[in-house]
Amino acid sequence: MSEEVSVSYDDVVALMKTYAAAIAENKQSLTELDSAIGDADHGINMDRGFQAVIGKIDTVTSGDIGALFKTVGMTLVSTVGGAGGPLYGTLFLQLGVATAGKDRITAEDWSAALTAAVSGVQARGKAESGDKTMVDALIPARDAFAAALTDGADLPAALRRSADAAEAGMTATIPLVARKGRASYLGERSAGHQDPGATSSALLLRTVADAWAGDASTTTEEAHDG
Amino acid sequence: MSEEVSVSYDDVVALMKTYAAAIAENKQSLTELDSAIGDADHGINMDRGFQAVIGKIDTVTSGDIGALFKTVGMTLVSTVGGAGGPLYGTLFLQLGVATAGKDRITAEDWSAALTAAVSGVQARGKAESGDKTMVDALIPARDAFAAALTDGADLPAALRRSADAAEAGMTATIPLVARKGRASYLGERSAGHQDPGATSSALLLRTVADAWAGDASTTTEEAHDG
Amino acid sequence: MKKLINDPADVVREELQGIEAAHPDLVKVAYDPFYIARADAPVKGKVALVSGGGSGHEPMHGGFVGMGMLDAACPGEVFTSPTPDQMEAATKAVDGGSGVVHIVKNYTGDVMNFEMAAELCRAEGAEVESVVVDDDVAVQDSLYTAGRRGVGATVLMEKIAGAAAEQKRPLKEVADICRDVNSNARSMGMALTSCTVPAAGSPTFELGDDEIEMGVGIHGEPGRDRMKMKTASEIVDMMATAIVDDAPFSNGDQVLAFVNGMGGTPLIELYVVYNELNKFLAGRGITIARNLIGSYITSLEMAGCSITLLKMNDDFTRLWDAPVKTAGLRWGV
Amino acid sequence: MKKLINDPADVVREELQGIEAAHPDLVKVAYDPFYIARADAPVKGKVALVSGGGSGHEPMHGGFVGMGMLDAACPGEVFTSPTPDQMEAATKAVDGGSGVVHIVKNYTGDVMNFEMAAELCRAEGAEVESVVVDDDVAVQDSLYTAGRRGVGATVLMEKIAGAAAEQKRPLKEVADICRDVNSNARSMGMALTSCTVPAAGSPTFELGDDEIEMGVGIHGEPGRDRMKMKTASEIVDMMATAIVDDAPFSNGDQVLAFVNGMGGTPLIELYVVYNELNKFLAGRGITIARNLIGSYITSLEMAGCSITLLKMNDDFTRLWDAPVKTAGLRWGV
Ligand SMILES: Nc1ncnc2c1ncn2[C@@H]1O[C@H](COP(=O)(O)OP(=O)(O)O)[C@@H](O)[C@H]1O
Ligand SMILES: Nc1ncnc2c1ncn2[C@@H]1O[C@H](COP(=O)(O)OP(=O)(O)O)[C@@H](O)[C@H]1O
Ligand SMILES: [Mg+2]
Ligand SMILES: [Mg+2]
Ligand SMILES: [Mg+2]
Ligand SMILES: [Mg+2]
Repeated sequence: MSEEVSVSYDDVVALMKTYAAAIAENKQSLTELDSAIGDADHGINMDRGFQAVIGKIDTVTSGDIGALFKTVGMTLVSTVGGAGGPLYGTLFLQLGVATAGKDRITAEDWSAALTAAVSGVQARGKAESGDKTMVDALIPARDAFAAALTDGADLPAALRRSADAAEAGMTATIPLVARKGRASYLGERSAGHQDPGATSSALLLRTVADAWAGDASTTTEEAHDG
Repeated sequence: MSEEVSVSYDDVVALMKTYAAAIAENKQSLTELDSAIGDADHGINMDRGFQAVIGKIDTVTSGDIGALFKTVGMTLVSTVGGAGGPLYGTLFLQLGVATAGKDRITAEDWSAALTAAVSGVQARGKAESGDKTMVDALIPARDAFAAALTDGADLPAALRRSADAAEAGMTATIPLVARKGRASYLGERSAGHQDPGATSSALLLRTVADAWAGDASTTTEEAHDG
Repeated sequence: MKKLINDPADVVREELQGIEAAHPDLVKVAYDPFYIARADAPVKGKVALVSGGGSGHEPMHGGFVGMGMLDAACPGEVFTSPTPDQMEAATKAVDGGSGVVHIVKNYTGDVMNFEMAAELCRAEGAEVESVVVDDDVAVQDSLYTAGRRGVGATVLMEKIAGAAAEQKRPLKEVADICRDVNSNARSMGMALTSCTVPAAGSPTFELGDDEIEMGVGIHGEPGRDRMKMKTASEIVDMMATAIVDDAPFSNGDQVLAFVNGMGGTPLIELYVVYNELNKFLAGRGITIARNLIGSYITSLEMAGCSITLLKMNDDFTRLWDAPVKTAGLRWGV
Repeated sequence: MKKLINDPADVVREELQGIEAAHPDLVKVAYDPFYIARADAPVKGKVALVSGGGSGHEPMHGGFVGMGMLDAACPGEVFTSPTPDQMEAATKAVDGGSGVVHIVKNYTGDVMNFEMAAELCRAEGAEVESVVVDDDVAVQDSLYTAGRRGVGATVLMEKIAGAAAEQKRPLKEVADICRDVNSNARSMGMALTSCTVPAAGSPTFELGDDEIEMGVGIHGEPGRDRMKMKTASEIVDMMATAIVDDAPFSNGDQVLAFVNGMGGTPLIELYVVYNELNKFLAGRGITIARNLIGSYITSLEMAGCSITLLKMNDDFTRLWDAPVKTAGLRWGV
């Protein structure tokens, strides 16, 4: 097993802030993607949710990463609405369940958390791979991350492979005909457009990779096997 | 007194058809004038009315010019609506009253008929000279026609002077601030636009002058002084 | 021009056929000439109310024909006053022997056509009282103009006088109630976009992407001022100030507040406007005793709104609350 | 973007404030989280009806809260499904002890949020039945899509089930009436213009000056086909054919015909459309027993219309005719 790199509570807080900023920055482009095959609100919805997260995140001071993720999930559920609200809400709630009680998370923790999160999203939305949804970014990200660990990659490297896979999955949604969500009403006409939810999900994975890239804020610890 | 030229029943029928055609041709430009200072319907209204006149005119076979004009007036009243309906309706009704029972009309008859028509329009609409209405074309036309007869002009020449005066009156409405009709709501903003009703009235006088210009259809008779 | 119509020349006739098919319980429709009358007209012993005007302002007036409101409406071509023969035929059809009130919005065409109609009706022995609505404060009222336009107060007048007629009040009193409504009401409108008269085919006026027309008329007549886009709060402030300052509203008054959509305005915006108006009036010590929010006197698909305030008294309030059963306004029955 | 609003972020809150100020006799408004409830809620012994959805479809749903229709409505952001906490709070506020029906339009967001809400409510012991509306024939229904969208039938369902609840029918029966309405109703919409979500600031889609979107969704989702502008008669023919051929309508049937404006459509056009629809249905031997014409389920300022047909039976007819007292629909009281 590779040298253990793990992520602190503060790293997770920083991630949420960075992602909120990334969503704010991409608000318009996400909404534009949604106006092609949806109802022109995905960026607006996500931004409303993550601004609310920003407002709430500093009030959580438990040091419990699981509690932090759950707060994010609850906040998203009650502020985003639409399809994005329950789906991203579930994603973060499940990250929270998987990391409950932890003040640091390791690569293995993240792998398990990602797996739980993707399962939660699929249980809520019933989407399969290839339905042209956020799941098309999330499944490859989860699988690439696990594969990287198996290959012996360290956390930063595995996160990069996970983000790359998410982006590939996102791009791969372009030719797809949507089978879930609002875009499915379009039938064949949904082909040729990139899915907004897959785009915001790929952005999440990329933000994770950049935020936890092993710079100063991410602590390298002795492997403590177990 | 000059050699008497007069206008037959058929000349009047021809006039009405020519004017209807002229209105149809100018429908859009009249409506455009009305959209600047009114409600964008003057050409449409006039055209609806004169198409109805065309449909009715051949059913009148009395040979009575007065009856013909009255039919025109009644048809306009019941098909034009708006301000134009009662005003043009009254104009033709009064032409009809003034020419009742005649099968030909002379220059003097026309002078009297014009006078009656203008009075009728003013009684109905209460507009004075300078209020930026059709009256600004009609009053100069009436006065120029009478002056031309006094000057010894024949009917075609007098009609031309009448039409010229109507057009001058029409053009003179451009700088005016409207004091009657819908354009008066605009106050100062009505200045700089030509009045649609003055335009359709000038067109009427010009059509009369052209139609009764003394060509084949207008009969020259011996003066029978009376 | 994109509209849900067939030939522009047939719009009014086909609209009437639609109304006839939809509301046989409320109205009957005549086609030669055009008018819409109460299904049970003439109502014996009741003063009859007849109004009319250009089409394109729906539901006004045809949508207000029925129990407790109008006895007949005469629809003209789009934005064009109807003709005297329509008004004469409608008047005869609904005259229940107690006289007829003609409710006339103050536009030159409407006034002249109704005048001719009243002359014709009176010549045949009918008792006709004409009342003119002129509540639009956007227009300067002076001896040297056609005077103020009739707008939102028309709807309120038709409801209130309609209730009075239903109570079998006499002709003079019903006509006086109309005049009373008129003198206690003021309105102002504004547009975000133009409208397109079907027969014209292109917009009546052009407005920039960031411009509004303040004081617009219900036929797309230009208003007081063309200005840059503003917030709902600023717009309401301008309109309500113009209305309240014109009279007759003062601290302690009870009013009916009517927030009207011009035809292309979503209801969500009308409630935002109502919220602003409510705050504005509270600031002036004026209480909203009754309200009406929706698109009732429209200008085809124009986006924008108008505000009408009517100073209420006990009689007005009772008459407003009285039952009404029309396609456009209905309660109490 | 020109709208009668202040800050786009405040539109829904300010709309609610307007509704609260305008209709205190009908509703009460909660702000944290947002919902609109009947003024007299909870009504003891009556099944409660809760619906909700994105804002921008006014008067649906908030305008249908009141006697004989909904007990509560949860408004989301514009065109965005509301959140589970709104639905949970509304459900608790109106539960009169006889159970609650959630009326959910079939959009992924609405379905998932209402699902989470129902889970939360049931966890606390509330009896909740969820019904999904999916009447839009524009969308292909298959196992491989999110299924048909819920559109016009929602309004009819809220009225008819609301009347059944008012008669104190039990939960199961009220929910079954909803399902029955849904399976007997079909809708189709079309747009002449796009709409603009306030927070987005630019039109959701672009349509050429001579183009229409056939089968458009109420959030401006693209439809079946973009095509050249057509006459009202051709447009109605296409929509009504799609509806009638989908089932369940056949010769001899009695239907409720609902001609709905999308928000920017003048009423005059809706009557022209109704006239065409009436002729079309007569040609198929289908009788219009009841009708509803107006802008009841809208897409902000979109111009266009939708048609909904509901096959009627005696119970539906009686429930439709029963008194209703809401800001958006009112009769019999
Ligand atoms: N059933 C589903 N499962 C997973 N993801 C879905 C599903 N339905 C929709 N999505 C995702 O949600 C995104 C749209 O989110 P958003 O625009 O916020 O919601 P809405 O469609 O309600 O407006 C889509 O791009 C898609 O990725
Ligand atoms: N009081 C009046 N007296 C004479 N002419 C008038 C009067 N009011 C309006 N007009 C004329 O009527 C014309 C407008 O006619 P039209 O557009 O058909 O009627 P409306 O204004 O009802 O739409 C004006 O251009 C003006 O010349
Ligand atoms: Mg969306
Ligand atoms: Mg005009
Ligand atoms: Mg006109
Ligand atoms: Mg949405």
